Amino acid sequence: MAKSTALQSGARARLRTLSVLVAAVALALTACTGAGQQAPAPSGAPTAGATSAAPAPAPEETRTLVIGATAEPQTLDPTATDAAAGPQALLYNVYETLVRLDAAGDLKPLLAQAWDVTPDRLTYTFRLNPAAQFSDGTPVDAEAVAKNIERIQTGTTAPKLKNQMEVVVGTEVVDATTLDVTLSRPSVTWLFDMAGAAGIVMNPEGFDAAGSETAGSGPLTLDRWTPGDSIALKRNDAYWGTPARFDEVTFRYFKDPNAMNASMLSGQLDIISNLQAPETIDQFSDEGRFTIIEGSTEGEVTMAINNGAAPEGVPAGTGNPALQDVRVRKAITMAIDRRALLDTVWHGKGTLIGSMSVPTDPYYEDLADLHPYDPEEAKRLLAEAGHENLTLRLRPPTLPYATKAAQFIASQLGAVGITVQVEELQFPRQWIDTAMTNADYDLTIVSHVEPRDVATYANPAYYWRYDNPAVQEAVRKAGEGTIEEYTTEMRNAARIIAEDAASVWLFALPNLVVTKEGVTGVAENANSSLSFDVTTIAKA
Amino acid sequence: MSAPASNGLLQVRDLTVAFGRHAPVVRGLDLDVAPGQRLGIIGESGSGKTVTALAIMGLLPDNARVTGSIRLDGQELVGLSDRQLSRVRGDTMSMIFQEPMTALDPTMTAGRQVAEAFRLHRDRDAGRARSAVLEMLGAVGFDDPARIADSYPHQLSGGQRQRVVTAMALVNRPELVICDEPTTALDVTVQATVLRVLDEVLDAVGAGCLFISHDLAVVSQLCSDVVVMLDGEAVERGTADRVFNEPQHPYAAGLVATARLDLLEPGTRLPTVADHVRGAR
Amino acid sequence: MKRAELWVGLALVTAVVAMALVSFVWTPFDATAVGSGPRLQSPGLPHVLGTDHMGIDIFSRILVGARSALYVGIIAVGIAALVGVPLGILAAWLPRWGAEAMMRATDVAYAFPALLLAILLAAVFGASTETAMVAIGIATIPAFIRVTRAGALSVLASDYVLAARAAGTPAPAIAVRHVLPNVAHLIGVQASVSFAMAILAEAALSYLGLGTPPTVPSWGRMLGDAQTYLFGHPTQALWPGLAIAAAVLGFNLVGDGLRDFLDPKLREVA
Amino acid sequence: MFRQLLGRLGIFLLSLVAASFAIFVITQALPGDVAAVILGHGATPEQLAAKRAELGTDRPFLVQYLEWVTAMLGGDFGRSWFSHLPVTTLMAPRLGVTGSLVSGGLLLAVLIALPLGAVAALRRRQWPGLLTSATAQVGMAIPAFWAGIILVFVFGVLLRWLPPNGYVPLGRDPGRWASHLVLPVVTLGVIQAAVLVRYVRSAFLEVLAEDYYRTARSIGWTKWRALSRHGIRNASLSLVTVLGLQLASVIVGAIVIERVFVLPGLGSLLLDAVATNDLVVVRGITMVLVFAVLLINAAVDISYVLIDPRLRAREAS
Repeated sequence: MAKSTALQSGARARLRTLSVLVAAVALALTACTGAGQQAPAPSGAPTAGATSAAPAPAPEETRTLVIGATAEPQTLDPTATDAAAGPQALLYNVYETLVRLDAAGDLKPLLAQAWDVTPDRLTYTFRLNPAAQFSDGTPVDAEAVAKNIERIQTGTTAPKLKNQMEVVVGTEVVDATTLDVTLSRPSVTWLFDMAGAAGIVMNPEGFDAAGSETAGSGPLTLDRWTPGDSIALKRNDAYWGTPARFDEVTFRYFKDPNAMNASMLSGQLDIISNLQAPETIDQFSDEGRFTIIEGSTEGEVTMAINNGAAPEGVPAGTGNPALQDVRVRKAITMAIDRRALLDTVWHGKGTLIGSMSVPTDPYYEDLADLHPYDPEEAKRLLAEAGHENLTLRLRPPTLPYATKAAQFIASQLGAVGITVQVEELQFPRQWIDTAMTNADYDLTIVSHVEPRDVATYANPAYYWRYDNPAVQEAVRKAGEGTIEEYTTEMRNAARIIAEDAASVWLFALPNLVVTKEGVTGVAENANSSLSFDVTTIAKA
Repeated sequence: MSAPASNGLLQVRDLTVAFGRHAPVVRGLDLDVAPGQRLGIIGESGSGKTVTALAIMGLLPDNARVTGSIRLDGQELVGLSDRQLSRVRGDTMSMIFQEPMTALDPTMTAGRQVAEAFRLHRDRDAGRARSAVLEMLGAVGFDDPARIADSYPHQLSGGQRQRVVTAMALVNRPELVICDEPTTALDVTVQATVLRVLDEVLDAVGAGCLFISHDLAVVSQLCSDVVVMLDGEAVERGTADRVFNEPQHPYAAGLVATARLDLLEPGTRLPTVADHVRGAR
Repeated sequence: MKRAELWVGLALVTAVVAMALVSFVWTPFDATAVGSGPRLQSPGLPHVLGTDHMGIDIFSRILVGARSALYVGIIAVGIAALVGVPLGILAAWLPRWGAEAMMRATDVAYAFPALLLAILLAAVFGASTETAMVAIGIATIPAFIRVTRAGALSVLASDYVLAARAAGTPAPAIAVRHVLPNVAHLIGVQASVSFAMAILAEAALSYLGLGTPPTVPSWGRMLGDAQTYLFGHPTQALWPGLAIAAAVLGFNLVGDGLRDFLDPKLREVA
Repeated sequence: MFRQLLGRLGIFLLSLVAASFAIFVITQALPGDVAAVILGHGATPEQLAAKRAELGTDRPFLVQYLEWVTAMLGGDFGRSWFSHLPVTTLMAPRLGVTGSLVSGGLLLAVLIALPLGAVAALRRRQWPGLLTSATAQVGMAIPAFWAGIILVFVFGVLLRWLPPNGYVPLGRDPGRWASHLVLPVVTLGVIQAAVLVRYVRSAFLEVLAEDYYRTARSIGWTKWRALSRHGIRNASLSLVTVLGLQLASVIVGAIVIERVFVLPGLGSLLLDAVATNDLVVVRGITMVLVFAVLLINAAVDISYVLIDPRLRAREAS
C-alpha cells in the first residue's frame, strides 16, 4: 500500500492526518471559542444572547470590541490553510456558511434556510435564504455556492478541506436559491464540516484576491489587517440579517500569553478568547472587572505511545517493542497521576479523560478512571510483562505544555522503574518529521484539537502505529451509518482504544475565556467550526 | 633676594600644589608681576613651572589640591568656581601653551577659534568678531589674515599655529599673559620669529607676562625679571641681568653655565646642571 | 577604584563558579524533579528562595543554572577564542592587502550580532542550547580577531621579535613563544567581556524560546517562565534576574578591571 | 575624494555579496526536504516533486543563489512558503514599526548617554561620576527583556499610565502611536545608553586630555561648555564608529523588545517565521537587517570624511 493510498483510506474514514499539525501550533489554535448561538449569560447580566435585540447604538458613539487571540492568520483566506486562526476571526463574522454550528454543537440554518437529504443519504438539497447577499450587494445564489464547493475541491485550498469535500461528487443548481449536492457515500460528518471553513461561501468575484481582501456575506467586513498585530473588522451596513452590534471588532494577536494578560489587565482588551497560561487566571479574579468563563474544547492533550505497527508504505518506526505489550501500556497509564499533572501543567483547569473523546462529543463516555493512578499495580504489571528495567525515549515537541508534562511524566515513570530519556524535538518541523512521519519515538506528547479524532486510531499508518481491526471496523461503520449508528460505533471505538491503553490521554483542554465586566454572550465551549462568533456578543 | 612688590597685577603668596596623596610639587611659592612687567620663570622640567602656570589659570586637574593665595588685580582666584574663573580666563588673563601642534581644535578653522575667545568676552556679533580676529592675526605677523582665519590647524605650520594661539591669547588685550614654553616645540629659526612677534604684541597690548621656560637665553631676551625654580620652590629671583650675570644659587649658576657655552673653553667637559646642584642639596 | 572594580568582579565570578561547583555535589532539593515541594511558594523554609510553578526549589535551580550559564559562556568563548586568536595572529602577519581583506570580512561579520545569528541558526537547525552556543561563539570570533591582531601587531614590531625573526626562528614558533604570551592578557579581557555577553544572549534566546530547553535549569528560561507569575509572585522573576545580572556584572567588571590592572595605558575604546 | 568614496562603495557592495552568500548558505542548509516541510504530513510524491520544481530546490546551489540575488535586485524577496504572500508585502508595513523603534531607541540612547558620559568623564573622581559609571555597569548587566517586562508590569498593569503593548500606525493616530512607543523605546534606549555611556565617557576622557581642550578653557570656556563645544565634535568621530557598531545590537535588541511589547515589526515577523520554519521570510528579513547595518556602517565611514577636515583634506589632495 502506497503512502498516498493509506492516506486516501484515511480520508474515507474521516481521518485528519493533519490534525496534529493544526493542534499543536500550540494550543494557540484552540483559541477558537465557539460559535454559540446563545451562550449562557453570565450571572446578573441583563441582556445576553442572540434572542435579545441589540441595543440601538448611540449615533455618535463608536461601539468597539477588542478580542485578544493567540494565533494570527497568515492569510485572510480561511480556506487557504488548515490553521484555525482564519476561521476564528472570519467565520460567521465575515464569511458565512450554508449551515452553522451552535454552542451545543447542533447544526442551525445560516445561508440555507432549510435542507433535505434523500433516504439513501447521498443527496442534500439546500434552500438558500433569498435575502442573503454579499457585502457588495450581489445575492448569495446557488451558483455561487456551487462555485465555492468546486473551489475547495480544485483550487489552492488546504488539503484538509479538500479531504473534507472529497466525498462530494456533484452539485446541481436547481434554481437561484436551490442547490443539490451529491455525495459518493453517506457521510455523517460532511454536513458538520460544511459548517466550518470548508463550507465558506465566498463571493466568486473575490476568489483571486481572497488572501488579502475579504468577500463575504457576514455582518462584518474587513476594515484593515495589520500583520503581526491585528485584524480590524467593521460593520457591514448592507448585511442581510440582524445587523452587528459593534461598529468595530478587532482581533489582536499575541504570541506571548503574558503580553495578552498585561493588555487585558490594563483595560485594552474586552475579551481574552482563550487563556493560554491558565496559571495566570488568578490575575483576573477581581469580579468587579473581569468574568472568567470555563468551558471545554475539542482538544485532548495526549501522550502518544508508539504501538509498533508497521504498515506497508510508511517508515518502519523505532518504537520500543515492549510497548506492543498491553500490560506495559497500562502500567505507563497507571504510573501517571494525571490529576497532579493537570494541576501542574494546566493549573488544574480542564477535564480528565480516559480516551480520545471530550465531554462535548455526542458519543462521550467517562473513562477517566478506567486505569486509575496506581504505581504499585503499574510495577506489578511491568514485572508480569518482564520489563522491570525499561528505558524509553520521551520526545516531546518544544511546546510549553508538552515540555512541562514531559518533565512531570519522566519523574513519575522513574518512580515505577522506567527510565525515561527526555529528548525535545523542535516544533513543528523536527517533531513532525521525527515523531509523526517516521514514528521515531517511544513516547511523545501533543495536543490534538481536531474534533472527533478518535478515528485516527483506525489508521495504522498514523503515528500512533496502532493496528486494531475492531477499531477500524467500528470507525468505518460510524462514518457510513446513521447518526445513531455513528454515536454507537464511535463510543465503541473510543472504549476499545481505552481498554487497550493505546495512548495516555492526559486531559481535555479547557476553554478559558476572560471577559471585561459587561461583556456578555460569549460561547462557553469551543466547537469544531473554529469560529469565534462575535454575532452573539454584547457589551454594556 | 628682592622682596615681593605689594600691589601689582599678579600676586602669588605661599602657593602650594599637590596631586592626590603625593608630596607637593609646588611649595610655598611667592610671585609678583606688576602691570606690564614681564617675569620669567626658569627651571628644568619637573620643577613645577607649568603646574604654577596652570594653578594661576585654574586649569589643574580635579585631584590637585591648591593652597595659598593667587590674586589678580586684587581678586583672589584660589577657591573660585570653574564658572567664576572662566570669566577671568581669556579676558584679563590668558595663556599660550607649549604644543602648538595640538593646542588647536582640529575640527575648527583657526579664525573661528580665535573668534570664540573674542565673542566669549567682548562682543557676540560675528562680524565684529571677524574684524577683531583679522586685526589680531595681522598683529601677530600674518600677511594674509583672512586665508589663515579660514584654514584648519592641519593646514598651518607649527610657527603659524603658535602665532594663531598667540592671537587667541591676546585678542582680548588681557592684562596678564602666561606663556608656557611657547617656542620649545618649534624649529630654532621659527622660534626667533615667534618670540619677536610675541615681544611686539605684548608691547602693543601692554600686557604683563609670566614667561615660563627652561631656556635662560630666551627668558633673558624677553623678560626683565626672573625667578629660578627647583623642585617646586623659588631658589633665586632678581632682574634678568643680575641673575644672568651673577647667579647666587648653585642651581642658577648651573643653568647659566649650561646656557653660556660660548664662554666655555674648548676641550673642557660640557657642564651639566647637576655639577652645580650637587653641593646645594 | 579600578582595583575595587576588579575585586568586586572577581567576587561575583567566584560566587557563580562556586555555585556551579557546589551544584554538582549538593543542592538542597532535586533541581529537576517536579513536585519536590508545593508550587509557587514564597521564600522561606525549607525553600529558601521559594518554589517555582512546577514545585521545584528555586535555590536549587539557581545553583544548577549557574552551570548552564558557565557552560554556555565557556563553549561560546572557547569557540570564539580558538578560531579568533589564530586568525588574529595570522592577520597581523599577513601582507597589507591580506590583512585588509580579513579585517573587512570581520566588518561583515559584525553585521551578524550573536542574537541574529542564533535566530538564523535556530530557524534552520532547530532551537537548542548547542545552536545558541555555537551561534554566540561564531558571532564573537571577529572581536577576538581584532583584539588579537591589534596586540600581535605591536608584539611583531618589537625588537625581540625582530631579533628572533632575524635569527631564523620559524613563524609558528614566534607565534607561540612570543606573540601568544604577550597578547594573552588582551585575550583574557576580551574573553571575560564576551563571557558576560554570552550569558545575556543566552538569556534573551531562552526568553524567545530559542535557547535552552525548559527541562534544563537555566536562568534565562527561569526568567521567561517567571514572567507568567509576575502578578502574584514577583519574587519568581527576581532571583534568576539577579543571578543573570550578577554574573554579567561580574564578568564585565573582571574584564574592565583586568584591562586597567594589566595595562593602564589601554583605553576602553580600541 | 571621489576615488575614496568609490572604494568605500565597492567595499560595501562586496560586503553585501559576502553577507547575502552567508545568509543563503545557512538558510539553504536546512536538513531534510523543504518541499516536505511546506506540504506537511501526507503529501504525495507527485505533490512533493511539483513543489520542489516550483521552489526551484531541485536546481544547483549556485543557480539558486544567483536567482535569489537577481530577484532581490528587482525588489522580489520571494514568497512566503506558507502564506504565499510576497515577502516584501509582509515586510513593508513592518519597516515603519522597527524603524520608529530603532531610531527612537538610538536617539534616546544618545540623548541619555551624552550628558551622562560627560558627567562620568568630568566628575570621574567624584561621586556623580562614580555613580554614573557604576549605574552603567549594572544597566549593561540587566537583560533588556526583563527590564521591558518590569516596565510593562509597573506602567502598563499596575499604574495603567501607558498601554502595555500593541501598536497604532502613525498615520492613524499620532498620539496613540507615540503612547504605544514610549515603553519600548525607553527600554531599548536605556539599556543601549548603559553600553553607550562607557564609550562616551572614554571618548570624552580622551578629549579632556587633549591640549585643545585646555586651550578652550584658557580662553574662558567652563569645563562643561568646553566639552560640549569642542568635545562632542572631536569625540563624535569615535562615537559615530561606536554608534555604527552599536546599531547592529540595537536592531537585535529591537527584535526582543518587539516580542515583549507585541509590536508588529520586522523582528516579530522574523520570530514568527522562525517558529513556522518559513525560511524564505527568515532569509529576506535577515538580509534586510544586515543590509541596514552594512549601509549604516558605510555611511559612518563616509561621515568621517565630513566630520574630520583632516580626512577631507587628505582625500582632496
